[in-house]
Amino acid sequence: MTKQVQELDHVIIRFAGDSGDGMQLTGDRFTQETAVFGNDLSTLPNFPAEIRAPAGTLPGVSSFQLHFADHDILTPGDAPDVLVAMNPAALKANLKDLPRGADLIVNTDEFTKRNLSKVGYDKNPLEDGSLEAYSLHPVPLTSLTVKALEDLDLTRKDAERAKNMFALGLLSWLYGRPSEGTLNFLEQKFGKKPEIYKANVTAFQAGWNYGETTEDFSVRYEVKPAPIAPGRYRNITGNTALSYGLIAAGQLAKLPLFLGSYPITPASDVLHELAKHKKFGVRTFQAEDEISAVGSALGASFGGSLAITTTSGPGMALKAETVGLAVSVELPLIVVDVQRAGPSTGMPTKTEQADLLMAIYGRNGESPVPVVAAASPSDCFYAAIEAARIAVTYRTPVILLSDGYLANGSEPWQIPEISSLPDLSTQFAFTTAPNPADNGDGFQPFRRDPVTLARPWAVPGTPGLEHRIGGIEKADGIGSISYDPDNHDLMVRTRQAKIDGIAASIPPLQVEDPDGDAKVLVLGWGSTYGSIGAAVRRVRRTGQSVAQAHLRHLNPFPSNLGEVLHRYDKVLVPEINLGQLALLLRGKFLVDVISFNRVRGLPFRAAELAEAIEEVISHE
Amino acid sequence: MTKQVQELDHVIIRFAGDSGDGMQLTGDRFTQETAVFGNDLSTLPNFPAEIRAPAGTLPGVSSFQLHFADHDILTPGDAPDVLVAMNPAALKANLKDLPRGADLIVNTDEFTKRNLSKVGYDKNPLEDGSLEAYSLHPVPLTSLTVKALEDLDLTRKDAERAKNMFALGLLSWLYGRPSEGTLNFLEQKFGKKPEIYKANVTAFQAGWNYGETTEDFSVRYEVKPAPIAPGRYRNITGNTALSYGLIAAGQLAKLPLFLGSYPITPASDVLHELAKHKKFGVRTFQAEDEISAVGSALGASFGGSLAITTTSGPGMALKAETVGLAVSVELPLIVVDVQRAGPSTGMPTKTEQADLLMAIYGRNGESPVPVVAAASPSDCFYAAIEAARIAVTYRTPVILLSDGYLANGSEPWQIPEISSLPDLSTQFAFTTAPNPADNGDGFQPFRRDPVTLARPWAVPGTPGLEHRIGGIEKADGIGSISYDPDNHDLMVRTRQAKIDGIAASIPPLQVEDPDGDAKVLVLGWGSTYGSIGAAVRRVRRTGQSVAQAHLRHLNPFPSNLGEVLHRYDKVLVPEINLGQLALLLRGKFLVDVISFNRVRGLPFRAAELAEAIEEVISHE
Amino acid sequence: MSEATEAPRLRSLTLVPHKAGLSAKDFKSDQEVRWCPGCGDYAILAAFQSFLPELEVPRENVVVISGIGCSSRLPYYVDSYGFHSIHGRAPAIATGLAASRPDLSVWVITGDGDALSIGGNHLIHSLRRNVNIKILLFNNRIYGLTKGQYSPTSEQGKVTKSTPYGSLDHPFNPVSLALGAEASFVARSVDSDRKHLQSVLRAAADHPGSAFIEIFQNCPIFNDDAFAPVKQPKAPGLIRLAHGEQVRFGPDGSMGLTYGPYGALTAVEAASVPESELVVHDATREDPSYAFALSRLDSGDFAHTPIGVFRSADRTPYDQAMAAQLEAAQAGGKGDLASLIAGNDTWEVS
Amino acid sequence: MSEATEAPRLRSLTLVPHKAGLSAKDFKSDQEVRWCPGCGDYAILAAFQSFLPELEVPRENVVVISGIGCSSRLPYYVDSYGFHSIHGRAPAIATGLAASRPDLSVWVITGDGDALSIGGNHLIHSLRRNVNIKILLFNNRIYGLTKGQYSPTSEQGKVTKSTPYGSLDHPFNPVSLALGAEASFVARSVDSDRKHLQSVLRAAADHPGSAFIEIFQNCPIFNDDAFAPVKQPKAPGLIRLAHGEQVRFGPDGSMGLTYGPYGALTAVEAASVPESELVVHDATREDPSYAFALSRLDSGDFAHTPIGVFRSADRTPYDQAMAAQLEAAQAGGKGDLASLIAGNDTWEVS
Ligand SMILES: Cc1ncc(C[n+]2csc(CCOP(=O)(O)OP(=O)(O)O)c2C)c(N)n1
Ligand SMILES: Cc1ncc(C[n+]2csc(CCOP(=O)(O)OP(=O)(O)O)c2C)c(N)n1
Ligand code: SF4
Ligand code: SF4
Ligand SMILES: [Mg+2]
Ligand SMILES: [Mg+2]
Repeated sequence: MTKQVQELDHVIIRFAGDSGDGMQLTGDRFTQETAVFGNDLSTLPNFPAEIRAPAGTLPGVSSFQLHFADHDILTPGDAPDVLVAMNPAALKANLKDLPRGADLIVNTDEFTKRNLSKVGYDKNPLEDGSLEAYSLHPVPLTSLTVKALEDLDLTRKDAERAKNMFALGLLSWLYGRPSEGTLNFLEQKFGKKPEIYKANVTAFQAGWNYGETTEDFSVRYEVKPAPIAPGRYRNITGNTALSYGLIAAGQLAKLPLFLGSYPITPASDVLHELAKHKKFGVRTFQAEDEISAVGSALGASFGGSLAITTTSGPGMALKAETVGLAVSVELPLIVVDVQRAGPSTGMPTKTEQADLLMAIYGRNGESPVPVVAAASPSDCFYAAIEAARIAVTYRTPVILLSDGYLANGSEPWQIPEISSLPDLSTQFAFTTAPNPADNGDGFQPFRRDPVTLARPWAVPGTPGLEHRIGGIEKADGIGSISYDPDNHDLMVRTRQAKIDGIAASIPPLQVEDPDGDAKVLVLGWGSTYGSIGAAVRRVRRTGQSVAQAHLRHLNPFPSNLGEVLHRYDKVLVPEINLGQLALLLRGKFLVDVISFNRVRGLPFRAAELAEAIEEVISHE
Repeated sequence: MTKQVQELDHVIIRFAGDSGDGMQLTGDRFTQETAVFGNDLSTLPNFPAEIRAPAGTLPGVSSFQLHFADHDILTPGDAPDVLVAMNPAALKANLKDLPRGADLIVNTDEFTKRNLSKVGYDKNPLEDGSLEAYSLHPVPLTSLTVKALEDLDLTRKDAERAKNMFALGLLSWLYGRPSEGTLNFLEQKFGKKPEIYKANVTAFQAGWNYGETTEDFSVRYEVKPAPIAPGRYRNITGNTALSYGLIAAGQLAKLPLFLGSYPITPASDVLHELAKHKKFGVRTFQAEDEISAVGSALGASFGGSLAITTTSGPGMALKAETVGLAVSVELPLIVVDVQRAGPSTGMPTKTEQADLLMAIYGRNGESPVPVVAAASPSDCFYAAIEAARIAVTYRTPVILLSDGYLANGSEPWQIPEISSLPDLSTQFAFTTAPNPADNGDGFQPFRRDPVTLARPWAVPGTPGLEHRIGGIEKADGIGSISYDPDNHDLMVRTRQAKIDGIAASIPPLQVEDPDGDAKVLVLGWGSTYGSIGAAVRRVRRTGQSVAQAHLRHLNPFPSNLGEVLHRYDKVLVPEINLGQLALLLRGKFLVDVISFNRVRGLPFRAAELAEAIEEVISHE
Repeated sequence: MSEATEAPRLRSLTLVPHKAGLSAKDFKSDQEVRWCPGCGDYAILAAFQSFLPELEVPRENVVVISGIGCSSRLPYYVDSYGFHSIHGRAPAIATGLAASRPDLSVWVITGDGDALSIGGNHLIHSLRRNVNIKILLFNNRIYGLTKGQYSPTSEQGKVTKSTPYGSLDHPFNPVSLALGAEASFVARSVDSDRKHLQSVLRAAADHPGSAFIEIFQNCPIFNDDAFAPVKQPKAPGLIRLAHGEQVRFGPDGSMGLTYGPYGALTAVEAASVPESELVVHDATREDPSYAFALSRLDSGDFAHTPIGVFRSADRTPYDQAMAAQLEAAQAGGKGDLASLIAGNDTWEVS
Repeated sequence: MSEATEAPRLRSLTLVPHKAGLSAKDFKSDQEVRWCPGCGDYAILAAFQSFLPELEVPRENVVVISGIGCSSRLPYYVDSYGFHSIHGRAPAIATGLAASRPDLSVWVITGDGDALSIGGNHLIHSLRRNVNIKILLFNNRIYGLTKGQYSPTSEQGKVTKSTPYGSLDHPFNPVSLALGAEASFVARSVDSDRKHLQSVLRAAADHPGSAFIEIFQNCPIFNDDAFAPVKQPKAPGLIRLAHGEQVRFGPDGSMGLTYGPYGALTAVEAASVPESELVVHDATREDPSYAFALSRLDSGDFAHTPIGVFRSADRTPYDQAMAAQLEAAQAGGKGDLASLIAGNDTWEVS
């Protein structure tokens, strides 16, 4: 029978199941198909901190949300239109986010007494009518899969494992996704295990056919490709983009890359990714702790590498003393903080923006450090290159802020031409400047470039530039130990002036205000770019004007920021913290900015944000 | 012959010599005598970071400045009236601070060709007339001392060592200081070495007699006792006062004291002092590093001790992660940061106020910690007790800020009655509140006191209160692990509310404005109290009005601070940093405060500060 | 006195209150245990919980402190006082608690990354100080919680997420490291052998001062069968150490140990050498050289892997020494606050 | 090849440029040396500076990295590249430098507090990794720079500023600790014996990988004569180890070493035992048990204190292994940035 096709402009799907059910993989594949199909999309993986909580329990639930549309979108979406629940726990954990009327596909096989009681269902929700509000599609996913694979010689366990491919097949049919990508993927992944490979392919097709044939699914949905700028695209997560950005920076600066790191969620994948690329001469060192990680990086920087250390909040705190040393000896260093929910261990797999003030002020003494933040998964690539530019140009540690949402979230990325990337190797004269090798009065490690105030980066192995550096205060110019009171005051101010001076190399803050008459500005930083943009659009759709601007540089600020802030009657600053950027804006510009804060370990919901914006506008 | 006596209202003396010359001891003794005599006084020791730089070199110079007067004074003074220079290096290093006309007493024996050239004098300044501007008293201190001791059987080295006592005797005579104290002191110190004891006493008397007899000193000075509030007094340094304050807090809270510390200048003396007082049941643990120091303290706090960790800037940075854990588990902990000049190693023996923002923001996540600062050496005693009050009442880590100037500086202190100190033991219900042992629903480690929001402090060994704590986010009340988004938001806000709520227990900020019509307020914090007070006085002496207020609590601020700030046309905020308190005031109260910053590793000069104040007033 | 009717108290608990008659379930908390199916941590937890009653210590006087890692979640599952602290710092936190509370039985739960990587410094210092804490190191030779990076005990060349080309680091031998750090008690056991594990826990609890126990723990997810060679029914290389007994192992105990040149212990056919030359295990020797030599038998390939108590030599525990100093100082009476702050150089102003 | 006309290159420097003909004063910086009169650091500095030319390495390829402490000021006085870092972190910083720059000769200068207290973890990890750095630990058994607190090598019961009632901590034996941490080269020398010290430095420079050298250093100000017993002209307890030679010491070498029970080394009248039973020193043994036993001879009272090279066993240095991985990976050509960022799952939009 042919099915009716309904066109939609966007869909939000959430796959939810047990950690063992392979929901992340299912989501990734559906994402790839969707990207290839040409929709714009945004994803939000969500998994427990435990490696594997007991099967079938609420803490064990893992989910993957995908938002795709025929227009460009900015967030993984607030509430799913479709929920795929592989077991009762997945249903219970996610139902509260499901709007009435939404499609609900459940794996009935898992709704056993035992599993139900595990999560405190005394009655079976599939039967007690409690799900009436939704369009329920009960599917015996497990048994259908096992049945489809009965001809293959597989253990029942292996057969059951393929049920996520059945689900993927079904959903792929439901939304008319292409399937070549997935078939190729399965070939690459299981090529060496033909039975498993066959099992997955068969399950996928069985799912597809199930949709095709069963009565239950009377409509099929179509979401047209989005009008996206022409070019070559790929889907990319923030951690991958960040890793590639660092490798690119090394190439662009013509410097060997060195990463000193200690594993920590959600930053570990950057270490994993960089460790793969020895072909690019990347040295990765898994240190014994974060202090050694940043220390080794500083040592490598002293030796002339583009040195990096990557971590998350708790590790960031541990690096503070060594970053302070880097400030004092003025060597390039990239310190990546993939923020997670705190304080302390907090919620390792959840996102947050609460390390901003630590990044700026979390060291003893006057210890200024530039801070750069990424705005979206693919933007992590460019943010990393910008961090490297500042580090090598100004001979300073730079803190690059990402977060758990960017790290694991993904989006389509138009792959840039290498030629379009900045040539960092011309950004600085390596080793000797501003000391012409021939200048009479010998080499002075703290003589500064008049423009950037950068000191020479004189690496061991360079004859004639032998010198000693250290964390004790140094005499201006010659750099030998000095306890002279006025010299200290001068050096403290010079180090600050050098960082403040970076503003001269930063593009002015762009404000997006299509109507041109907005009285309210929404100013954000970091990973909230997408949700703020989506919220701003909603507000504009209601005919109201609102301006949006987003900060890449948190220290120093772009030089026109003060002027921008004063241009608007009201400035709303949404942050996933208690108002850290707001404090800086108020303190530096004496502007009474309004904070919007939700510290829930999740990205903002566009809806709640739009409400907040309208609230502010209405009080105009 | 009888000498003419001239009366003075105040005198500033600086003893300067080689690290080996015992200038600190000489200064201490003169200070004691002066205190006993009844003058008000303030001191500023100043010694090199090196243990002992080579004898006779500039880096090796150690000095001790003492300001005493017949009225109450607040600073060690800007420029000395008298400089005692034990060698050419001491002369060269200190001459620039000496106002024309000042008395200059030099030990001529040390002005040999060799010593002169060591510090780059090609001519002998005692002879080339370069010192004409001063009233020069050349005294062959060494040879006179050796001569005075020739009857004792001593090595020449030992004899020479006594020359500082000769100098002390001379100065004691010159300013009519009592000498019993010193004689007793020498007896205690050298009682067991009779020859050395005799040597020192004899040298002291020889110095005294030298003044009495020689023509060179025609006048003798008299500085009348200051009208000081009646009571029992002692002289005390900041580190000693801080140590006593901690011991007192333990007694007042009826809790055993535990100190986990790792030595670091200028904080080590607190460890040294507390280690002496096992009679008070004080446990001191010299840890392997700062992380272990604060960790052990947190462990002791978990066990019911009043736990402390002491350090300075670099060590403070290392403690950040563990302090964050203390914030998360909400246990009492006192973290003492005796600030020194940074960044990084900086200038370990020099003072600074640049750790304020690190104290408030230097941890990952939203991690609020109360911050308290001491204003003068003796005030360290009360600041420590206040820190303890907040810690035990609110079950939170508290950061107590002192600095190098307070740590080693000293002043007379009216010894308080124990009965006048707060009873901390009533400040909190130990272990079970707010959980009545008998309440039905079991013990909830994160159920809060409705007023303070403090959670119960349930120590191991208490039956029925067994519970688990950790750095992962906790469910409100029951305290088990929770990744619930709304719970996290609630807990983040509750922890913040608890700290903000401390303001309710803080006295309102007092403003001192004798004329009552001041338009300019000078607001400070920490060790600048003295210099600001002195500067304010100078300004008032010129007939101008200016108000002064000083913050003991940096987080949270006293509840009336905003109101106070808005009461004045202009607010000047002097800080020995680049404007850290200023940023907080601007950010929280949107007041355009004016910063005055000198980051020289030294206290402000009252003169420069007075100038700055007048500058601000003049622009009124 | 051998005629003692009731068993003497475990020696590290002399200052801890006594309470008999507790059972394993008294130490089970209401928290649901969250490890992967088949994780060795389950077995260790069970062994630990059913051993705790043997301490004859009231529940409230037992404290379990951990760092961060899969293993470090254990305190949540034991119904006593527990502290799930931060990565690597458990020994430091436990030191402060144990030094200030000699009336507690303090246990540290840690992993190979937690204890030997980030926490290495605290570990070696707590061992040399002989603080009265019992350290259980769950060694799965991998970082579990962070999903499978190599650890300081992973074999060289190990391919993991962070070392796709194989790791370069030469691993620590935890027993050798502890012995080099002056540990007074060092032992090793295996997650799957509850009887043996509990015998080691008992010995640790009986030892005054710090005890270090390495426990081979299987991580089926990221490093499955890492210890397979010593887990086979009759693992030929597994050497069970028993104090005072001849070291015998291999096919029905046919193998023994003798001293080769330069004090290297060598495995031999017991029958092939005179009885007198076979090593009789002595864990109490003051000189750790013998225990160290034993630890070197384990060359990483599990050809010869001793388990049991390598060393158990008495030394005054840190907390007792600290308490003694306080008592001595207070013998002449406690301090008087008023006279302390007054000092002996005061003056009156009237 | 013994007929080699010119001396072969020191083995840890194979990848470092060669330059002969330098002199001690080439390595003297213009900075004025600032230690207390009589400080042992002067002698060590002099020995080090006059040894450096032997490396036959251009000045610019020598790097000296230190932590914080009196000893750690040494880099300022050596005219090469120097880094006076922060307390305890020198081994970590040096690891990053050495791992990324095999063409440098990297020396770490540290103290007993810097290396064994706050820096303990970095020390043991750099040793197990066998990073190509040479670590000189100036052991004065005290914290000098902070004016005299006890250190991890101070004898138990030591009265210092921070322990007026005597310290409670059992000290580390640095040599034992290093051996327990898998160190491939471990030696000990004395500040006052330049010839011996330089021979040890030479051996360290010849060893591929990390070298750990404990140097007894006198602090006349805060711990004077801490090593007096081994500094007397003919110190009876001083045992000079020389590879391949019988261990002899005491009054005109009358004493030797034999193996007692349980592999414990024992001092004996050489004449009283058969020649064959006297220990001949072998630093190259793969099993560190013998070196460890040697380290335990030093019970703290200096009754028997071996100096010289305890252990020197070859193992691939970390930097070389890392470089090899890169070379192997790049054998098939360097990476192409464009194809890297594109990956293999792209699509065109037109
Ligand atoms: C300061 C800090 N750094 C890193 C981490 C991330 N982290 C948590 S556990 C762990 C290692 C776990 O390995 P192990 O100690 O062997 O325990 P296991 O999970 O294997 O039981 C790491 C690196 C952290 N939580 N905190
Ligand atoms: C993070 C930090 N903690 C503490 C200090 C203070 N400090 C400097 S050197 C030192 C110990 C010095 O002892 P050692 O390493 O033995 O060197 P020595 O002075 O004896 O040569 C300490 C505690 C510091 N500079 N930084
Ligand atoms: S990851 Fe390994 S160690 Fe962690 S819980 Fe799972 S099986 Fe156990
Ligand atoms: S304090 Fe001791 S170690 Fe430091 S310089 Fe002086 S003598 Fe040398
Ligand atoms: Mg592990
Ligand atoms: Mg030392």
